[in-house]
Amino acid sequence: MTTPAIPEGVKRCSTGKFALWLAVVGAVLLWGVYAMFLVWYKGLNQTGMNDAYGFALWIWADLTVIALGGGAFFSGFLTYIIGKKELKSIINYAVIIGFICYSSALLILALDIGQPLRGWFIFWHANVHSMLTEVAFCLSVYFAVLTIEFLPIVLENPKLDRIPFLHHLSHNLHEVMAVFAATGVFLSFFHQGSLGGVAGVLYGRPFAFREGLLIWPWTFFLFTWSAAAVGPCFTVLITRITEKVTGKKLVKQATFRLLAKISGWMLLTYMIAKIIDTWYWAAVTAPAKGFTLMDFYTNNPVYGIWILIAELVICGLLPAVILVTRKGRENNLLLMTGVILAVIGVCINRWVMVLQVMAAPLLPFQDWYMYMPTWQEIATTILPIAYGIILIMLAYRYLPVFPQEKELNSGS
Amino acid sequence: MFPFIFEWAWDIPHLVFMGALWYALSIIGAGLTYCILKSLYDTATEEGGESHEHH
Amino acid sequence: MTKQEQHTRTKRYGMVIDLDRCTGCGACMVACYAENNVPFKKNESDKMLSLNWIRVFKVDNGKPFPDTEICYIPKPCMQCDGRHMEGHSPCVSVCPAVATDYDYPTGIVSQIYTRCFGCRYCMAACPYHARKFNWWDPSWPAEMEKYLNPDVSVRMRGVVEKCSFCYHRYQKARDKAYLEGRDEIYEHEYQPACVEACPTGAMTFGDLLNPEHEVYKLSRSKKAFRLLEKLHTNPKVYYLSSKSWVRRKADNYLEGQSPGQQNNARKTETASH
Amino acid sequence: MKIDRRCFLSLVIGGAVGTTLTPVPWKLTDDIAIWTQNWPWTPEPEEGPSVYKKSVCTLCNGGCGINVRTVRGKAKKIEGQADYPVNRGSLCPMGISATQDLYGPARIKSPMKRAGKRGEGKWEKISWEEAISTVSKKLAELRSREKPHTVACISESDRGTVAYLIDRFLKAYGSPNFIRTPSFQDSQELALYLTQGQQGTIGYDLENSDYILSFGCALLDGRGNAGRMFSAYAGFDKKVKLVQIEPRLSDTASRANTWIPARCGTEGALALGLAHVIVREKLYNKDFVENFSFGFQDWTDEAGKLHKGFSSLVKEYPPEKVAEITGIAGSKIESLARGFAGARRPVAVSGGFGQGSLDETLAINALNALVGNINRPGGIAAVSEPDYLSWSEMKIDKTASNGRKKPRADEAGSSRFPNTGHLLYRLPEVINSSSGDSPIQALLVAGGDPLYTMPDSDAARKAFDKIGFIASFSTYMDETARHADILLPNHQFLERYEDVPTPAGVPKRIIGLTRPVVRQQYDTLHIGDAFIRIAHNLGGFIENALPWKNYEEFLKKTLSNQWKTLEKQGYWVDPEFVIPSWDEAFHTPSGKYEFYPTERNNPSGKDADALPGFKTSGIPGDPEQMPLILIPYESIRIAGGAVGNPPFMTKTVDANVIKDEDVFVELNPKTAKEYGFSEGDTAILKTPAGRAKVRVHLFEGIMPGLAALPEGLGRKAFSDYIAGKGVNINSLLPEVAERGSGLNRCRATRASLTRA
Repeated sequence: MTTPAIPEGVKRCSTGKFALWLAVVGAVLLWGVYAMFLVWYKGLNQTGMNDAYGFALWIWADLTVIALGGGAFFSGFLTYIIGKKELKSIINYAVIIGFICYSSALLILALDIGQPLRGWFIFWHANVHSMLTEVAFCLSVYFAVLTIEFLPIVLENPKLDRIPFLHHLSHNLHEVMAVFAATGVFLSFFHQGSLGGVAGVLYGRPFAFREGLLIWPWTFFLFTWSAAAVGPCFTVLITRITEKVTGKKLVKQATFRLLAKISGWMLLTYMIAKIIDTWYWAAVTAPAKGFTLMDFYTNNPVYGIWILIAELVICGLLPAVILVTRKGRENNLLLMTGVILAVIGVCINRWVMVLQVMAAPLLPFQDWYMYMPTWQEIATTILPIAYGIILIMLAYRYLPVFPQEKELNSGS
Repeated sequence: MFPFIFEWAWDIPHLVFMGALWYALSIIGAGLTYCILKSLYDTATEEGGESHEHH
Repeated sequence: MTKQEQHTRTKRYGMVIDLDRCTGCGACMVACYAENNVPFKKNESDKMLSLNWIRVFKVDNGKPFPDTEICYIPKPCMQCDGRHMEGHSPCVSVCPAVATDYDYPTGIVSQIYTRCFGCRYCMAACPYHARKFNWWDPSWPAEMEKYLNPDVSVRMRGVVEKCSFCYHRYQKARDKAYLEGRDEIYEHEYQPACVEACPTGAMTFGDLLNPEHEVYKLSRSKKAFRLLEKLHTNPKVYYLSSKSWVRRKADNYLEGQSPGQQNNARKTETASH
Repeated sequence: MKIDRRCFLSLVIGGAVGTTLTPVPWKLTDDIAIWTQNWPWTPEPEEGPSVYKKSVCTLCNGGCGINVRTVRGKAKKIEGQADYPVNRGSLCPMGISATQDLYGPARIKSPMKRAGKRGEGKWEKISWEEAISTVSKKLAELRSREKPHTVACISESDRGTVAYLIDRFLKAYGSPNFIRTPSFQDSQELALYLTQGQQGTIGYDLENSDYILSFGCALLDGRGNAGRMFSAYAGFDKKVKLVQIEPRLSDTASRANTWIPARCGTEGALALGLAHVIVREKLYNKDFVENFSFGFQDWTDEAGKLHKGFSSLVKEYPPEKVAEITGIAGSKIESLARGFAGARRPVAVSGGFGQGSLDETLAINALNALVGNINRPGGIAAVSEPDYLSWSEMKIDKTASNGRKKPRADEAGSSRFPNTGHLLYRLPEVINSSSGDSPIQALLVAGGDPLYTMPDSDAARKAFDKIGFIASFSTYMDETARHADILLPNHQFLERYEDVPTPAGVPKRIIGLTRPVVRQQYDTLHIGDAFIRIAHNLGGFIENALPWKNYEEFLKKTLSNQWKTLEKQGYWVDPEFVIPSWDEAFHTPSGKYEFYPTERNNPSGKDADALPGFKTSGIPGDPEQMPLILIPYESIRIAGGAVGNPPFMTKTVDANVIKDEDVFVELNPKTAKEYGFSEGDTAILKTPAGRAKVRVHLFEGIMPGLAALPEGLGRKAFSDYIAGKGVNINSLLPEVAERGSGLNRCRATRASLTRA
């Protein structure tokens, strides 16, 4: 008799049901994989990008998943460095979500570059002045850290755990996890920031350009901050979705509320900084280059001032206020509203900092540039979602992800 | 990553960037090496007969 | 140090385009295609998918018939000196792989096609859309490969390319001067294909720092201006126009601002260099 | 050996670590780097020393000197020849792109005969022997039936050795039908003959003029000789004034000092209005008008009949009246007239409204006469043919002489159009209206792409269908070649010898030499050789008329005096060419410049039909049904002639001219609003000659009520890089022949634009 693959003491659905769902999501995954190979084989002409849109949907997806994956580093920071022990019940899942986000980001990057076979030139011929170089280095090293953080969870699978070496390895990794987490926080700070820097340093693009501190534009800090603020929201959101889907309680309410509270304060402070930044940019930076604020929000079919209001108020200040107030956090509906709005807010921010930057005309005789992604781009952007779901399904089924699951569901 | 390319020149930004990079990499490397060695040691010092369990 | 020696050290090659003389014929574009092995497709009507190292824009003054005026603006790579005039051009500073570089001796922004891996960050950075991406594999139907210029390498799919001020011509001129024991190359020895092809003589090219070169005087003329000067990209492509409405098309102005003010600001910047 | 798990793991891990320490992965990554830099399908041009070769471009009749860079026998780049007396280094984008024509997909690679139906595009490769003998047999058969006059030959030029050779061949063969394709040259040559009594072309000394009054001539948009015009424009200093009269802000108009948007087709009236002011205010050159002109004042002929003079004619065109016709304010007309007459070296240039009617050309020419700027620097001069083509008259047989005496199939030189040399546009009507056999049995297309360039394409195609035998000598698979029965492809101009006499409009007498700068690429044959070989096949007098071994021998013998110079510098300037003074210049019946062209074909005998009065703009179509006026416009980036755009040229065309397959019709925003169109809308454009799907582009620079389409699009053949894009404007234009001259008088038509 071999060891069961499913962790002890938890209930999981039948293999048949599991396989069925796996097949459904797998079909979506295959569609994305097909599109991915099309792009690799035929080239980037398969996309809706053009010379005005060097960056488009993929880069947005990249920035967004990394911001949302920020839950991993920030929860790690809170758990291992600040010492918020309550978060131990969710840190495993945060790491898995982060792992999914970052691996997706790397996959999308591999698609997005015109010469994937030369992708390693970014390391080989590194230009240390480029924000993208900073991103590449920190991203890949941090992904290694995430993998290391993910490893002990994988090794806790009952079958693997039976192997003594792996058992010890898992244990020892856990022991020094704080070191890795600290390194991860350090790396995350820089790559989240340099992703913000990617747009902020573009002094030829008045819509994106920001003044800054030393070599880092304000967007550097805003991106790190917003990722730290919204990453945990995304972790909460995904965990709650997982609870809904599995029909089980996985993490204590208190943990959610704690995360939401921290997120809320982060978000509130971020929004204050962001609003000051926007005001300074609209009043000083852009006019110095001959632009008024409304130049960026008129004369085009999409980007009206609504997008700024949506980002700053509806998906910024509003969720921040919900999450910092006790009532907001304790009302389940309000909590989830706040979490979802915050996630949407960061998606809008990343969209604006990528797509609207490309869209806004610079020379007075040019028009707004519009862009429509092709199905190949959309499919390859959905691909990571399908991959993420599959990985979560596998992790949930075979790994002891939620230490409180047994305790919380013992009644049923 | 490596100062192998022909136009490479060491300057302050390079030192800062590469310094931070190698610092992070060495911590990760040291941590991993420690874990692996420790685990090997732990495995070896445990009850001896376990190494051929599945054969 | 004598003036002559100074020029041997550092040049800032630049272009002056007289918009009053440009008829919009497109010879510069075609000469560039031929010189630089720029590929083509069956449908080139989407200009954002069309490889053009220099593109001529048709701009009008917006006035109704019969007060309408049009002006053509040829736009190659601006070969920006960047903020602070030290080669920190928008694109060079962002390239993660040093695939585009600012050549200090000439001020020309290069592109190393074999090193570019196609991240397109430089395209996002360039406010002039001077950078073009090879979305497709280049192909030359029938026997058109025969006309390809051996001095310029053919680009592959997935890399960025752009105007190089025909740098290969500079190299040739430099080699020739070296063989003849000269330190200096003559003004006429190094001229980009577009300038050479301009049938109305609207384009002038040379060293902006050399008082003997025509561009030196022209770039300092009252009629001279550059595109989007307020971004402080410091382009080395200057334009001349006697029409104020054309000047207004070259940069963004807030209400009440006029092109004149800007020009003075730029002059001091140039002078301080 | 037993491999347990630990051993296996150690092996794998050890192996992996070991491999990273070897050079293998580094070598592999390096290989990948190199590999991605050298895809096998990314071409690597062969290096070698550059050799520059001088030649002359013949893609259009402009005749610009070129300098071709070749490397290892391959043409790489075409530049203007700096010292060439026509274009002086300037070259249009079409000329620069000619390497694409040379190596491009439009080339016909060998002689072929039709394998399917006409125009189906199915061909069978044949040998040159078969091709030559097929044509010879057809021609011999027509001659044996005493029908040599049913053979016609279409050519783009009637000058130089190739045209001479073909004409000589036709003479010996017995056909009067050497037909030159129409151009603005026709009316200018006719006007020159009628006013100055000289055969030749009008040379405009634009380089030395200080006031150029262009009646819609698309000087900077590619008309006539783009390279030369660009170089002239480059030389203009601030004192030179360029005035452009046309209803659309063309590139020429945009570069002009003054743009006069006169109504479409009223250029002649404006010229008369200007003349009115000049005469009224006595601003004309009295010496010239009084001593060297005829018909300025009213005059009495030998029979004692009183005729109206030019000064009486222009009395009928006071500024107020002309203002009403043209839409240009009277005061503006007056100031324009004063400016023109007051300039030191003014010149009025015709050639705007299509090929130009004779009336219009005469009226414009009269302005040059009024200011006395004829045969003066900065003015106009008659340029007669150089005399190097003076081979002895040949003997011809009876069949040939009978055939020669037959009237031309295009009715040029007939009693209807006695002074006109060529009237290709008459051909469709003549053929389509003939009962029984077509008056043309065999057509040799030696140049041009008539099926593309002729107005009313449907009628032209119908006529061509009636012609039993069509041979095309075209280098490229153009529309006419597609409809031919047999193809005898000529060398591309970069592969062949040819002399290029002074291009029309240039006031000099020169010969340029087109010569092979690369070896011939395909199984083609010089058109001159093809005719010589056909002549030799036909034998007898025809063979004797073309006694040369090949074209090259004929060319060298013809130009034996100039050959050395031509070889060396690529061109030869006639040192003996002097522009005669006024007392020697005019060979009209009166011996003077004739304001009243007495030789003009004038069946009615009325003064009003002899003098160039303004009748009507004559735009065909019913204004009720078709409220708009459609005009073609020339674009320097779209070749409108026989040779279609190479890919480079099309690549330069803006997205509001061609988008995907659609062409944009330019409309004034006011007009667009009136008819409910906005930018980019799809619409159906209807004219009396045809209909087409177009898209709408709003342009402030076009007169309200007009619609404009570019020339050179809508090709059905050539290459995939131009065929199928847009609409052939010629197919929308009805043919409107001028009474008396037969010339196409109007390249505009009424049109309607409706939603698609």
